[in-house]
Order: sequence, then C-alpha cells, then structure tokens
Amino acid sequence: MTTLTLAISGSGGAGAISTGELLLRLFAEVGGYGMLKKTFSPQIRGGESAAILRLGDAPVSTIPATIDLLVALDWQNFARFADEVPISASTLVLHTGTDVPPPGVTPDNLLTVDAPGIAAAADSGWLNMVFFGMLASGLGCTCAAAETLLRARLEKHDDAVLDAACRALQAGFAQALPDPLRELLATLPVPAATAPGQPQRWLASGNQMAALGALEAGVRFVAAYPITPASDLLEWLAHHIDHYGGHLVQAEDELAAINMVIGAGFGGVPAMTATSGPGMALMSEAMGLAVASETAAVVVDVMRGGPSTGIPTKSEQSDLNLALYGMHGDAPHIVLAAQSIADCHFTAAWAVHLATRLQTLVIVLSDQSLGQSIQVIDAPGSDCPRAAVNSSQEAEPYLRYRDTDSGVSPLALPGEPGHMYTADGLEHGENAIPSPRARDHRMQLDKRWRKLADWDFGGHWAELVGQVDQRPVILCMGSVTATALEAQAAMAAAGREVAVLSLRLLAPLPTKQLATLLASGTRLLVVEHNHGAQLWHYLRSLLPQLAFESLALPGPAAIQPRDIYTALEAANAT
Amino acid sequence: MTTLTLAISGSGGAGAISTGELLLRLFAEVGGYGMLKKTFSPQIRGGESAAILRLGDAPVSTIPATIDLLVALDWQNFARFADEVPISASTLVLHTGTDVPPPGVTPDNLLTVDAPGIAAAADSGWLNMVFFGMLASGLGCTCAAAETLLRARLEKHDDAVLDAACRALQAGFAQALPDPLRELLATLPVPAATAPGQPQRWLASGNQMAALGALEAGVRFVAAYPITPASDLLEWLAHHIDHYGGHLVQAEDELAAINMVIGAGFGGVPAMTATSGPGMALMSEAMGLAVASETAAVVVDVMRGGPSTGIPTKSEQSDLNLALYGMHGDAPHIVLAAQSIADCHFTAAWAVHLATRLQTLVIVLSDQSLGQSIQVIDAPGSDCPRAAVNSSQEAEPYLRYRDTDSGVSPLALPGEPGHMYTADGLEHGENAIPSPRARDHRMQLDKRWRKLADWDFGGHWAELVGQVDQRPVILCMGSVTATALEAQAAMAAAGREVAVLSLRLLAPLPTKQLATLLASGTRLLVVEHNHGAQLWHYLRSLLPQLAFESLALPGPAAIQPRDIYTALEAANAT
Amino acid sequence: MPLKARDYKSGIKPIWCPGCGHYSVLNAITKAMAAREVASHNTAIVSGIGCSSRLPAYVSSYGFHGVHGRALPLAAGLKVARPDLEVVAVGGDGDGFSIGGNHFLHACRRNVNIVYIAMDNEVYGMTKGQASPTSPESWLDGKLTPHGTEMRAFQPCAIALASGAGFIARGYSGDPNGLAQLIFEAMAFPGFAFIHVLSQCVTFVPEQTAWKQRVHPVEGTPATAAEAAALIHADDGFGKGILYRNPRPVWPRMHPQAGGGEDPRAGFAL
Amino acid sequence: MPLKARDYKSGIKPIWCPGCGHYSVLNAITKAMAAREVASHNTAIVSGIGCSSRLPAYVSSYGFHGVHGRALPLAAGLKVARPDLEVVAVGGDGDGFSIGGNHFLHACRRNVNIVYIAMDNEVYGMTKGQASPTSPESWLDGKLTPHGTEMRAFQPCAIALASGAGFIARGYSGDPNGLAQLIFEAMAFPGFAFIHVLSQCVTFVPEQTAWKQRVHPVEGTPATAAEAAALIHADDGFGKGILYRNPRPVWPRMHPQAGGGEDPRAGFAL
Ligand SMILES: Cc1ncc(C[n+]2csc(CCOP(=O)(O)OP(=O)(O)O)c2C)c(N)n1
Ligand SMILES: Cc1ncc(C[n+]2csc(CCOP(=O)(O)OP(=O)(O)O)c2C)c(N)n1
Ligand code: SF4
Ligand code: SF4
Ligand SMILES: [Mg+2]
Ligand SMILES: [Mg+2]
Repeated sequence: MTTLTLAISGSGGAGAISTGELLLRLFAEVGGYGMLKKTFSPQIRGGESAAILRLGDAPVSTIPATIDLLVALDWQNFARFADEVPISASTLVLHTGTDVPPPGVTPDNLLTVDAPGIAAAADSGWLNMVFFGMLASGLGCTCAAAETLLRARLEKHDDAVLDAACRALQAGFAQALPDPLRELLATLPVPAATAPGQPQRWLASGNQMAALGALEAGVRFVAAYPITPASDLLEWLAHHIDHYGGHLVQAEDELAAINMVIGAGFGGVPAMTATSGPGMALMSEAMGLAVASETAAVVVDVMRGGPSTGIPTKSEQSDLNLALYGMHGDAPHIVLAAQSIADCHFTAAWAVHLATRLQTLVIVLSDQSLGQSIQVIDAPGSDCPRAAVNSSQEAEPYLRYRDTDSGVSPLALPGEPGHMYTADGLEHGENAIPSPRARDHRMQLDKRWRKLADWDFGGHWAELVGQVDQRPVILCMGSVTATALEAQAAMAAAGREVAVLSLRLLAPLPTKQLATLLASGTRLLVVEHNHGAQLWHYLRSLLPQLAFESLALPGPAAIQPRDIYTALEAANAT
Repeated sequence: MTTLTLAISGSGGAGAISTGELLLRLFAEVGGYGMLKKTFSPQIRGGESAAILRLGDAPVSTIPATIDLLVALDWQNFARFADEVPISASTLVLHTGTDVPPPGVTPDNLLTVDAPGIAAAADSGWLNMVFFGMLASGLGCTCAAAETLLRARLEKHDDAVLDAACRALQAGFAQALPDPLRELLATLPVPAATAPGQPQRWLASGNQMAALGALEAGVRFVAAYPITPASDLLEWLAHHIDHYGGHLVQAEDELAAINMVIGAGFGGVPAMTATSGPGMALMSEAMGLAVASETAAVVVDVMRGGPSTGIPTKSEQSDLNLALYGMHGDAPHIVLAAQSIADCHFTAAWAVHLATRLQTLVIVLSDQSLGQSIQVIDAPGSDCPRAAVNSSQEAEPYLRYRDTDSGVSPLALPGEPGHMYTADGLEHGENAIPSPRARDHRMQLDKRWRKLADWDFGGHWAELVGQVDQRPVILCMGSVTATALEAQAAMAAAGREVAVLSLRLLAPLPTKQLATLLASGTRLLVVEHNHGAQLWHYLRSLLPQLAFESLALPGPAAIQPRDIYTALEAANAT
Repeated sequence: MPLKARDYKSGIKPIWCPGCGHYSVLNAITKAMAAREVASHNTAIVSGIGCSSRLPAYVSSYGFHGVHGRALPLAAGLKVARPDLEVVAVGGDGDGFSIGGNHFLHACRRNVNIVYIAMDNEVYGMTKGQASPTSPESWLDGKLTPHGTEMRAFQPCAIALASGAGFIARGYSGDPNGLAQLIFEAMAFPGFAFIHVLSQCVTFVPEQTAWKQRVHPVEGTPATAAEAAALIHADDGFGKGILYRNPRPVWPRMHPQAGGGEDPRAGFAL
Repeated sequence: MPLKARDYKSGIKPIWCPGCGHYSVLNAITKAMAAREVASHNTAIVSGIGCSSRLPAYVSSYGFHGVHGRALPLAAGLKVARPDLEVVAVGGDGDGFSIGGNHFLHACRRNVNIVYIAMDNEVYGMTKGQASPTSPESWLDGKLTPHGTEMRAFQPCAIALASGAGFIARGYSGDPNGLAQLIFEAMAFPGFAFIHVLSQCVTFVPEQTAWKQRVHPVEGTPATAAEAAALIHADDGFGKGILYRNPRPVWPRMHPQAGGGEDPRAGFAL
C-alpha cells in the first residue's frame, strides 16, 4: 500500500478544512482511498484549523504522526498545532511567502508558492483553491471533476462567488508544479477505477454510520441534547429521520433525553440518544431505570477528553468506567464498542437489536476520532441486525417480570388488551407490584443478570486478526483498533507476528471465550486511549488468571503504531 | 457476653417502634448495651412496623437472625415481616389474644398477656406501654426511670395523654411476669453502673454520627435534597448546624446540591452533601467537576437497595461501583467506607480532612443499616481529623494548578489579593487557562493522580482484628464489619482463628499495604452486601495476584455470621 | 356495556395514609376515564417518585413508575412515539416543581398532547415531611427548614402560563367530581393540559384539612393569556376551575411521510 | 487611584468570534466593576459552559467555569458560604434556560444576593448553532430542528417574574454603557438580580445585527409585580431597562450566632 499524508492549515476563514475535504472526495471519486481528520482551535470562528489527510491506493484507516506534505495557507497561530501537525526533516512544506513560519517551526524543505499572485491573476481571492488545483493536478485528477465538486459544495453561494473560486482552482490546476511537490504526489499511483461487483464505496464519518445503522435497525425515536462530539451524529439524524417516519426531539437536557427514550422504549418503539461523557454522566440515574424496569434504550457515547468538561473536541477512551459501572445498585447492562468508522453502522444496529431483544440498556462507545473523521469505506450491507420488539403471547396470568429460564420476561406493549402492568424502577415481584421482599429482590436481580450472562452473543463479540497461538496479542477497542492493525502490519513486515483482538462486546464480558482464546498467547497487551488503564483494570477484574500488560495513553494525541510495537519490544511492559 | 434479642411489632399507630426505643434507652441508661433496627412497611402511616432490639451486658453491634422474644402488639399484616422477624421454635411470643397469628405463623411458645385489659383497668388505652412496663421490670429497671423517659418522649402531648400512658406503664410494671418471660429476661444480667473514667456512652445512629463528625471536622455548608435513608442525617444537620455558624440549603435537586457544595468549597468553606444511590447518580457529572477543578467536596452516600429506586428503606452495599467509577474521563478521587455506627463520626471527619487537604472529591459510603440503626456506643473523641484549607503562600507567579512534587497545587481563596484565577473543569495549564494540549492534559492527569497515589494515608486505611499469618482473612466494609467480627468470635469459640480486615480507604486502594498484609493469609474471603460482588471484582482488578474468594449477598436481608463461617467452612468458595 | 369508574381501578391497595387526598385524585381519574369511555389498554399513566407518584399501579391501564422528577419527559417520549395512546402524567409538587421543574417549563412550551396532573400537598410526603417548593414561606414544620423555607412559594399556574401551557386548571381533592370534570376536559384538550390539584397530606400537614373552607370556584374560563394572567394573579391560590384554555398547535406538528425525501444512503455514495 | 474598566480585564484573549455580542457584555461588566470600585479579589464570576460562559477568565477577579447549566447553584453555594464576596453568575440562554432552567426558577425564589447575567443570543453558539429555548419558533437554521423549533420561545423575564425575582432588567450588547449601568444597579440591589442581555451571535444568527433597530427603552421602573407583569407582557422582548425592582428579604435570612443553642453532643449522652 502506498499512502501520502498531508495537512492543510490556516487561520479562520482561510478554508483549510474545506480544501482537505474537497481533495479527499476528489481522490476517492476516482477510486482512491483515504481518511481525513479535522482539528480546530477553541475559537468558534476566526481560529486556526487544519485538515490532516492520508490518501492511499488501498483502504486507509489511520493518520500517522508524521506528515509528508504541509500546505500552510498562512502561518497565523500555526504554533498551536505543533503537537498535531509535526513537521519532520522529510516534510515538504508549501507556503505563500506572505508571512513566515513562527519561531520554533523550521522546515527543512520549504517551498514558496505565490498563491495570492496566481489567484489575483485569475481575478480571485481564493488562494486555498489555487492549492486545491495544484494538488488535484499532481494527483492525476481532472480539473472538471474538481470543479464539479467545488460547485456542489458552494451551491448556496451566488454565482459571482462560485465563479471566482473556480477561476482560482483552474489557475492552480494549470500551474507547473515545483519539482519536489510533483515528485512527492507522483509517488501515489493514480487510483484504478473500482472494479464492477466490488462493494460500493462511501465517504462517511463514524457518527454518520452510527446514525444510519441505528435507523436501519429500526430506531424511530431519538431524543438528545447537543454536545460535542456527538452533535453531528444528531444533526445527521435530525435531517434524515423523517425518511423513516420517526421523530427527533431536541430535549431541554440529557435528563429529559434519556427519560424520553425510556418512554418511547416502553411504548415499543426502538429509541436512542447520543451524547458524550458529561451528558452520559447526567443520564446515570435514568440508565438504571432502564435496567430495573427492563426497558430497551440505546445510548451512544461519542467519547472526548475527560474528566469534566475536559477537552471537548478531542478524542479519548476514558468513559469506559462510567459505561461499565456508572449506575447505583447492581445494574447489569450491555456495553459495546464500535471498532471502526464503518463498524459504527453494525455496532449501532446490533445495539438496537440487543436492547430490544433483551429489554435493557445498551451503551455504545464510540469516540471523537471514529465519530468525526471521514473515511472512504465499503458501503455497509443493509442486512444489519434489526430491532426485535416481541410483544408477549403469554398465557394467563400475564406476569410482566416473570422469572423465565432465559431471564427474558414477556413484554406487553401499551395497546394490548389484557396485559396491563406498571413498569417500575422500584423492586417488584413477577407481577410488577412493588416489593421490598428479599426473595423478590433476589429473583429479579438474578433474572436481570442471567438474561445477559446466558445470552448467546454469537461471533460478534470481538474481531480477531491474526493467530493467537504462541504469539503476542494486542487487545483493544474503538479507534485504537486501526492503530493496532497498523502496528501488526509493521511488525509482520519486520518478521514478527502478533494478533489483534478488538473487543466489540465489553459487557457482559465473554470471559470463557476470552480465557480460551487467550490461553495460548505469549503476551497480552491491552492498549487503550486513556490515563487510568480502565480496560486493563476491567479485564483483570474478570480474568485475574491472565497476565495482561497495559499500554494506556491519554488523549488528545492519538496513539501511534510505534507506541505499540515499542511496548511489545520492551520486556514485560507492566 | 450475654445478649437478648427481642422484636416488638404492630400495625400503624400501635407504637411498636417507640416502645423499642424507650426500652433500649432505659436499658442503656442504667449501663446496658444494645442496638435497635427499625423496619417499616411501605405505607407512610397506618402500615405495620417492628423494632428489633438486641440488648447485652457488653457492646452489641449486630442483630441476629433469630429472636428470643417477640412482642406482637397485634397480628395485622404481621406476615409481611416474616422475612425479617423469623420466629423459631425457641422464640417466646407474647400477644394480647385479641387476634391470632396469621396462617403460617405457628409459634411453639405463645403466651397471652391481657394488655388491653390491664390498660383498661388503669383507665388507659396504651397497651404498648403495658408491655414496656413489663419488660422494664423484667430487665431490673426502675419504674421511675421508665416514666421519666416516657414523659420526655411525649413532652409535646398534653397532660391527659401523658398521664394515661404513664398509668399503663405503671400497671404493666406492677404485673407479675409469666414465668417463661421472667426467666428469659432474667438471663440478661442487670447492667453494672458505668465505672468512672470510662468513656462516656452515647445512644446514636450512624447518620447522626456522620453529621456530627462532619461538623466537628469543620463543615460549615451543607446543601442537599432529601432522600431515604439520608434524610435523617440531613435533618439532624438542619437542626444543629446553626450552633456551628453554618448553613444548610435544601436544594431544588441533587444537581443543585452538589454544585452548591462545590461553590462553597471553592470559597474555602468545608462543605458536604448527603444522599443515597439515585441522588449520587445525578451528581456524577458535577463530582467530576470537583475532581478536575480540584475543589474540596464531600458526598456521603447512605446506600439502600438498588438498582434504580430499588428498595429505598432497606440496606445494601451496591453503590460501590458508582462510587469508585461513576464519572466520565479519568477522575481519580477518594472513596471511604464507614465501619460502624461510631466510626461514621471518624470517617466523615477524615473525609472532610482529606477533601480539603487534597483539594478533591471524597465519597463516604455508609448504608441504611449503619445510618438508621441506633446503638449504644462510646462517645467519639472530639480530637477527630479537621478540615485543612491551606490558602497558598506562593511566590509569584501564582500558578493555581502548579505541577508540584506532591501533586497538590497551591490553592488561593477568593478574597486574597494577587492570586486571582478561574477554576475550571476544562483541561487547563498550570496557570488555569484552558488548554487542549497533550502535554498540559498529561501533566494535570498525572498530577491529580499522583496527589492521591503518593499521599500517606497513615494507619487509618483499614482496621485489622486478629492475625493474618497462616489464617483465613475476611475482607469487608461498612455494616458487614460487625457481622464479620461476630463470625470471627463464633469461629474462635469453635477453635478456629480468622482475621477480619475492614477497609476504610477504598480508593486509592492501598495495594502495597494490602499485598504485604494478605500475603500470608490462607484464604481471602471478600464479604459484601450486594449481588454483583463489586468489592471482590475491584480488589481483583488491583491485586490479581491474590486469590480472593467471594461471598456476595444482596439486601434487604442482612448477612448473618453463619453465612460467613459456612462459606469459610466450605471448600474454596469461588 | 360502558365501564364504571370502579372498573378502572386495578385492585391493588394503595399505600397511602387513611385520609390522604391522593385517594380522591385516583377516584377522579377513574371517573374521567369512565366518562370518556377510554379503553384501559390504550391508556398509559406515567409518574415519578412520591406518594402521589404511586398512582399508576392503582389504575387499570398501562403505567410507568419512573424516577423522581422525570415523569414529564417519559410521558412525552411515549406520546411522541405512540400518538395512538392516551398519556397522562401524574405526580407530586416535589416531583414536578422541585427536581422536575425544568421539565415542567419545557413541557408547557413543547406542547405534546398529554395531561399532567400535579397533586400538590405543599410537602414531601414520601420522604416524611420536608418543605416542597409550594410550602408556605412561614411553614415551620419542614424537617430540613426549621426556620421556615424563607422562600417565596412556587406558583404552579403562573409558571405554567408564563411557560406557554395552553390548558391550566385547578382542582381540589375534596371535590373529586369537580376534579373528574377537569380531567375529562384536559383529556379532550389538544395539547399539553396542566391540572394543579390541591391534594391534602393529612399526615405531615394536617392543617390542610382547612382547605375545605378556602377553595372557591373561579369565574369564567379565560381564553387569552392576558385574562388568564389577571385571573391567576388576583386569585389566592384556591380558585378551582379552568384558569386558561387556548389551544396551540401540538408537537410534533408534522408527521412526515415515511419514505419521503432522498434515500439517506445515496448521500454517502462516491 | 480608582481603577479603570480596563484594569478589570485579565488580559486573556477571548475565544469569541469577531463581532460577537459577548465582548460588549465583558466590557459592560468591567465598567460596572470600575464604577462600583469593587476590589477584584473580592469578586467571583461564576459560569457554566458555552461561548458566553467563557467570560470569567477574561475578568480580573476570581472565577469558576463550572459545568453546563449549573452556574446558579455554584454561585449560590459560594455566596451563602462567603457572604463577603461579590458574586456574579454569567452564561448563555442554553446554559441558563435549557439545561439550567430549574436552577433559574429556584434561584429567583430563593433570593440569594447574587447578580445573574444571561447573555441571550437565541442559539447554542458553542456547539455550533442548535436552537435554544429562546429561539423564535420559526427559526429554520437550528441544526437539530430543520422544521423550526415548533415551540413557543421561552420568556426569561416573564419566568423570572413568575418565579419571584425581585430585580429584572434587560440590556443589549449593542449598548454597553446602558448595560454597564444595569449591572451597576443589579450589584447594588439586595437579593437576586437578573439581567437578560440580548447579545448577538454573529456567526450562527447573523440576522441578529438587525436587533439594533428593534431595541427600545422601557418607560419607568415598576415596583409592583402587577405593573411589571403588565410591562413585560406588553413589551415585544426588546425593551431595555429595569423591568422590575422590588427588594424582598435575602436568603439566608438569619445568620445564627455560632455557639448558640445546646451543645449537639449533649443530645447523645446517656
Ligand atoms: C433522585 C432522587 N432524589 C430524591 C428522592 C427521594 N424522594 C422520593 S419521593 C420525594 C418527594 C416526594 O414529594 P412529592 O413529589 O411532593 O410527593 P408526595 O409524596 O408529597 O405525594 C423525594 C425527595 C428520590 N427518590 N430520587
Ligand atoms: C452536560 C452537557 N451537555 C451538553 C454540553 C454541550 N454544550 C456546551 S455549550 C452548550 C450550549 C451553549 O449555548 P449557550 O448557553 O446559549 O451559550 P452560547 O454559546 O450561545 O453563548 C452545550 C449544549 C455540555 N458541555 N455539557
Ligand atoms: S404521607 Fe401524606 S401524601 Fe403521603 S400517603 Fe400519607 S397523607 Fe398522603
Ligand atoms: S459562535 Fe456566536 S456566541 Fe459563540 S463566540 Fe461566535 S458569535 Fe459569539
Ligand atoms: Mg407533595
Ligand atoms: Mg446562546
């Protein structure tokens, strides 16, 4: 696989992000692969921003730490990105020459492109489009295709604006590229057109895929309160749920949102909310109600840096503790983790299936990196899991909380004659009447536990890549998975085989399967994107017989493949 | 030690609870020991209730499962207590004969006392006071002392009512006791007057002791929202905080309560709230703010049956997970567990000390059993730990979140010139200015972790009774401690030595001390009052090298000593 | 054969104290259900936590006894998802105006077509006698407020009006027939209908038995906010009847055709 | 030498968009502080989360940037514990009237002596353009409400009045001097003082620049609730000035003597 990583940065309004998005889409449309990560300053507008893209001739799912090319539309406040857009000796840097790199930024390969001049000559102010044109030509795309994309993107603007942007694009496209740039771009082969019969390719973010997966699985009610980085998931839903005949309510707060979801779930309508750490913390009490009343509810947590308000725009995997344990009382429920941008679709759909099938709370962990990065992916099949609201066909007497073998009690839906009951978060007997008695409590606790513990979750509980037998295993979840796979590939190239096990089902943890699978591994390295080694502690609490090692690094910087193979090369890391 | 366990039960208004309370106080005033547990039906009024008392000639701290004597003021709805007031073949049962035991309740030793007749003869309707008089005389107390107590208790009533009650008491006291009752009561020696120089003895509940401990440690601001079984803790505070010059705010909800506490803590005033599971769940988000902004805050959780609304009036220890892990992001904080009714005083005071000294959140776990039972205890010393709000004496530049060696940063209090800063739940640099940078995040995460991990908590982290070396160890917390000690005594009597380790400091867990201490134990049985074995899982996650076994039983029934020694007698229990 | 009010009782014995006002509210609800001839199984009664919030189990219908303060969002979620059901939220003054105050404000604004019956006894009954937002400033028996609440009492009807509720009524537990009539009208009203019920707590505020002497009917049924404001402002808090009725479009306004708009999958394709 | 308004700025550069109304609010606050000659270090500015809630760090004073929606309880806790401080809570319409709505209601009732400045731009700025409770019903650009909010806009001043606030004013970010004067008066007012500030979001609701044409001064300063109700009801939401001023006793009313009453230990002794 050949890939090229480039960053486009600039101050607010310079258009760095849109240039990056256009470029990725253009390259993808001709058959290329890639992904794009956005990074913003805390300013809402007028702050600097950068698009970091990796393009490739095969599927790409991580952004490496070092970049091959930086296009600096300007240098204002560039220093604030230093952590995220590190320039190495081999990075080719293009700038306009109208300002100079800030102190401490000393690119070895600095090329000046007179973009303002080129734009001005084309009677345009769109210097970012000059660069877009140059990059498009260097990547072997056509100017017409680039222009079509640009016009679609700017469709809300008036013609004069649009035309000016296109003139800058054309002028850039027409430029002869400086040699280093031409050579660098030429290293990436012009993508082959997609072969017929291949799965359709999409350009999408994890948040969009989670939203689509939930709708395709049957979600018809959403209530939520906006929060970064879940807001765009909700925004996509708000604009598409009509198509499915559902409703989205912007609630007054997260307390309202989760209780609305529980109300809809009680009514037999598959329902979900999406939030991030602070919002899920507020939902803690009512999540316990979903568990105790045995009402289906799906909560998607797009994790960001914590604790408290933390780092709202950056990725971390530090809400795992809250997701696993964050309710009072003994409240067994299901926790899933999406494994990739594309897998957000499946995992969200599976969550809807499990919540309805097992009448309980399902928390889906995603993270800002999966949620907000966009990537070229294979279109998910629409044969995803579906909601399974089974209304009861019970014989009399109807007992809502009947102590069945499976632990799943017969669920009547409002509207059914003869099966009326009052759902309750107070402890209750099988007949749903509140009961403080020890035997009822025990029966219901056992039942709620058993229905999860005994459920056959099938093969979806994790994805294993490689062979465990006599090899080290990297255990991970969420956005770390792609990094782990890249580390695996790098180690394989160096002749060292490791396995990667990405967990999709975190609770109930399939301890038997894990113990069997991992028994023959030589080392078990748990890699996670947080400070407290939450996943590692969790695995140890349930599988103390296994010698897990830990690599836990907090956000906002992404974990890098080399962090992983360095840890595996070190002697026992813990 | 000689003890006697008796239950007094009756329908609403029959006065079962007050009879029990009077009896315990009377017996305690002459030098006896004892404790009392109340049990109510879900009715607010008009429901049946029972007082279960154990009296002894030495300190008493558990209520056994079997009772020696039942005084049934009437039999209405008695069946609902069957779980909690089990009658065995050896139980002596007194009743009035006006109604009969319900089906299924077949006491072997049933005695009729014509309490209504005796009361009527004394021109009174207070048949519970007839029994009080009989029991007082049988226990060797004076009628005058009993009457003094009764008058104090009824002081708000008018004289006619009071006199009628006293007449019934006197008539009861004057009765010749039926032989079995006389003999049974005579087994309990008349207490000796307390020797001078002994610590003063108190009659108090755990909730009262926690409240007093917090005030004596320096709490001057309380904000809370009522919830069973924490309301009476708050009620005691509301009536006594004036004495200390502090304020209690009844907040509109728990979200307001915890944020008010954080506001007061920011102002340098030691502050706390008290709640139970559902309320603490609601506080989850803001508890993370206390951690991230490094503001002192104390949250007392008087645990009840969960999940959700659960069993509000009964005890359980199932909020441990929420207390340990219930925040989003990596949010290290302190979790303490009170070990006994008396220890609620010390542990609450220690919590205030640690919260202020380490500028963080401290959660104190108590439970309904500790909180609401009353017991004769030695008066706690007033040399308890104290709040330690140290305002900074820093040199310029003042950095609120300075990365110090200890991890504790210099705290300036509003009102100090020259040290102004804005406390923040957004990640920040040392200077308190918000920062999304990886290095600042890491520094502050490390610092907040280090200040707890490196702190010397001294010897208070646990109480060890007995020797670990080559013996089984019972590990526990909270109200299970008394039961464990009783199991230990019973096993010692049978020639089997075991150690009991009750943990006061749950987080950060003193893993080194634990590993050292427990290394030589033959078995490590973790006993806890919940369904999910939360403490056991937690200990395993941090000390996987130790072979902990689990005995986890949910509420509302209390764990009994025999549950523990049966588990220890069984082969490896897990 | 039409059902009688008693057919709408579940038969479960309430945990309430003898003499509690909540019994009358229960009776009034079942009377209104009988009068409207609603099918029990198409009705859902949703509540939070409190003595009053125990009500759903006592009605023969579907019910949800949720968590403290959240009856209104739970009810709204149910109604938006299942518009075919008759959804009634019930609860106490603590549940609705203290911990649940925010949802009350926004339910009035949002105008989902549900009925909300707040059983106001100016106290927290279930937790044994603390002040509630509606407790009089001078009430000295609140267990956490030994000096009195020292706060202005919350005005449920004034807040409902300021928040945009289109139907506001006040009933009294001592007048279950009048209350049944109000509930009947509230069920018939399109949109969020709020009924403030004075429902005495005989155990913790026994002096509320004197309410009998204080309640009085209000004149007329204001249909403009200004009239309603004048009436509510001038009233002493004991006026029974419909204080405001003025329907607005209910939420959600549109029920978009499923399958409408472009196929969401199309937007992703390269 | 008395301090100037600029001496009350912390020097930290705001993250706000150029043209954001919140800059003017910041200026007005520092002007009012200068006019009242308050000592910076005896002042604490408390906020929640939102663009507006970033304000505390920009003022030279103590500050607390708390969590979303909880500025008011945090401020009240601070003030009750530390009555010697001047405590000002600030935040946005989302923070104060959506997630924080319950605290707003109860802060008005409780009447702790703090100032609350709500910077209302009828939108969630920080999360990039969702509708807020004060967004007009017809506003179609809210990112989660493509059909408009379809809900009645929240009326902050009417709710404050119905909840019992004793000081209610409206200011406008386009008139920082007038706003500074209102803040000055709010600080001088004994009790909870609410200032509703129309503070434009140029980025997500650029049409708010037209507010300039709509704002107008109100006549007089009502000192009775009835007058204030009439004024607020008749107003179009753009009237600037003091809409109500009527002090009530502040909370906590009593500051009991420490050491008073019986020794709490005595009650336990046998
Ligand atoms: C989150 C939470 N906080 C507190 C409680 C305790 N609690 C239960 S009912 C109640 C108040 C009930 O008062 P109200 O709603 O007026 O009903 P009433 O009992 O008076 O009918 C409270 C505070 C709870 N169950 N959950
Ligand atoms: C519990 C929680 N929910 C949601 C958010 C996300 N959030 C941050 S600011 C904000 C709204 C800000 O709007 P507003 O208060 O009007 O301030 P503005 O930005 O418009 O000044 C939201 C929803 C959060 N930080 N915390
Ligand atoms: S405590 Fe009051 S509200 Fe509760 S049941 Fe008894 S009378 Fe009714
Ligand atoms: S987004 Fe709006 S509110 Fe936020 S800083 Fe920009 S203009 Fe101000
Ligand atoms: Mg009430
Ligand atoms: Mg706003």
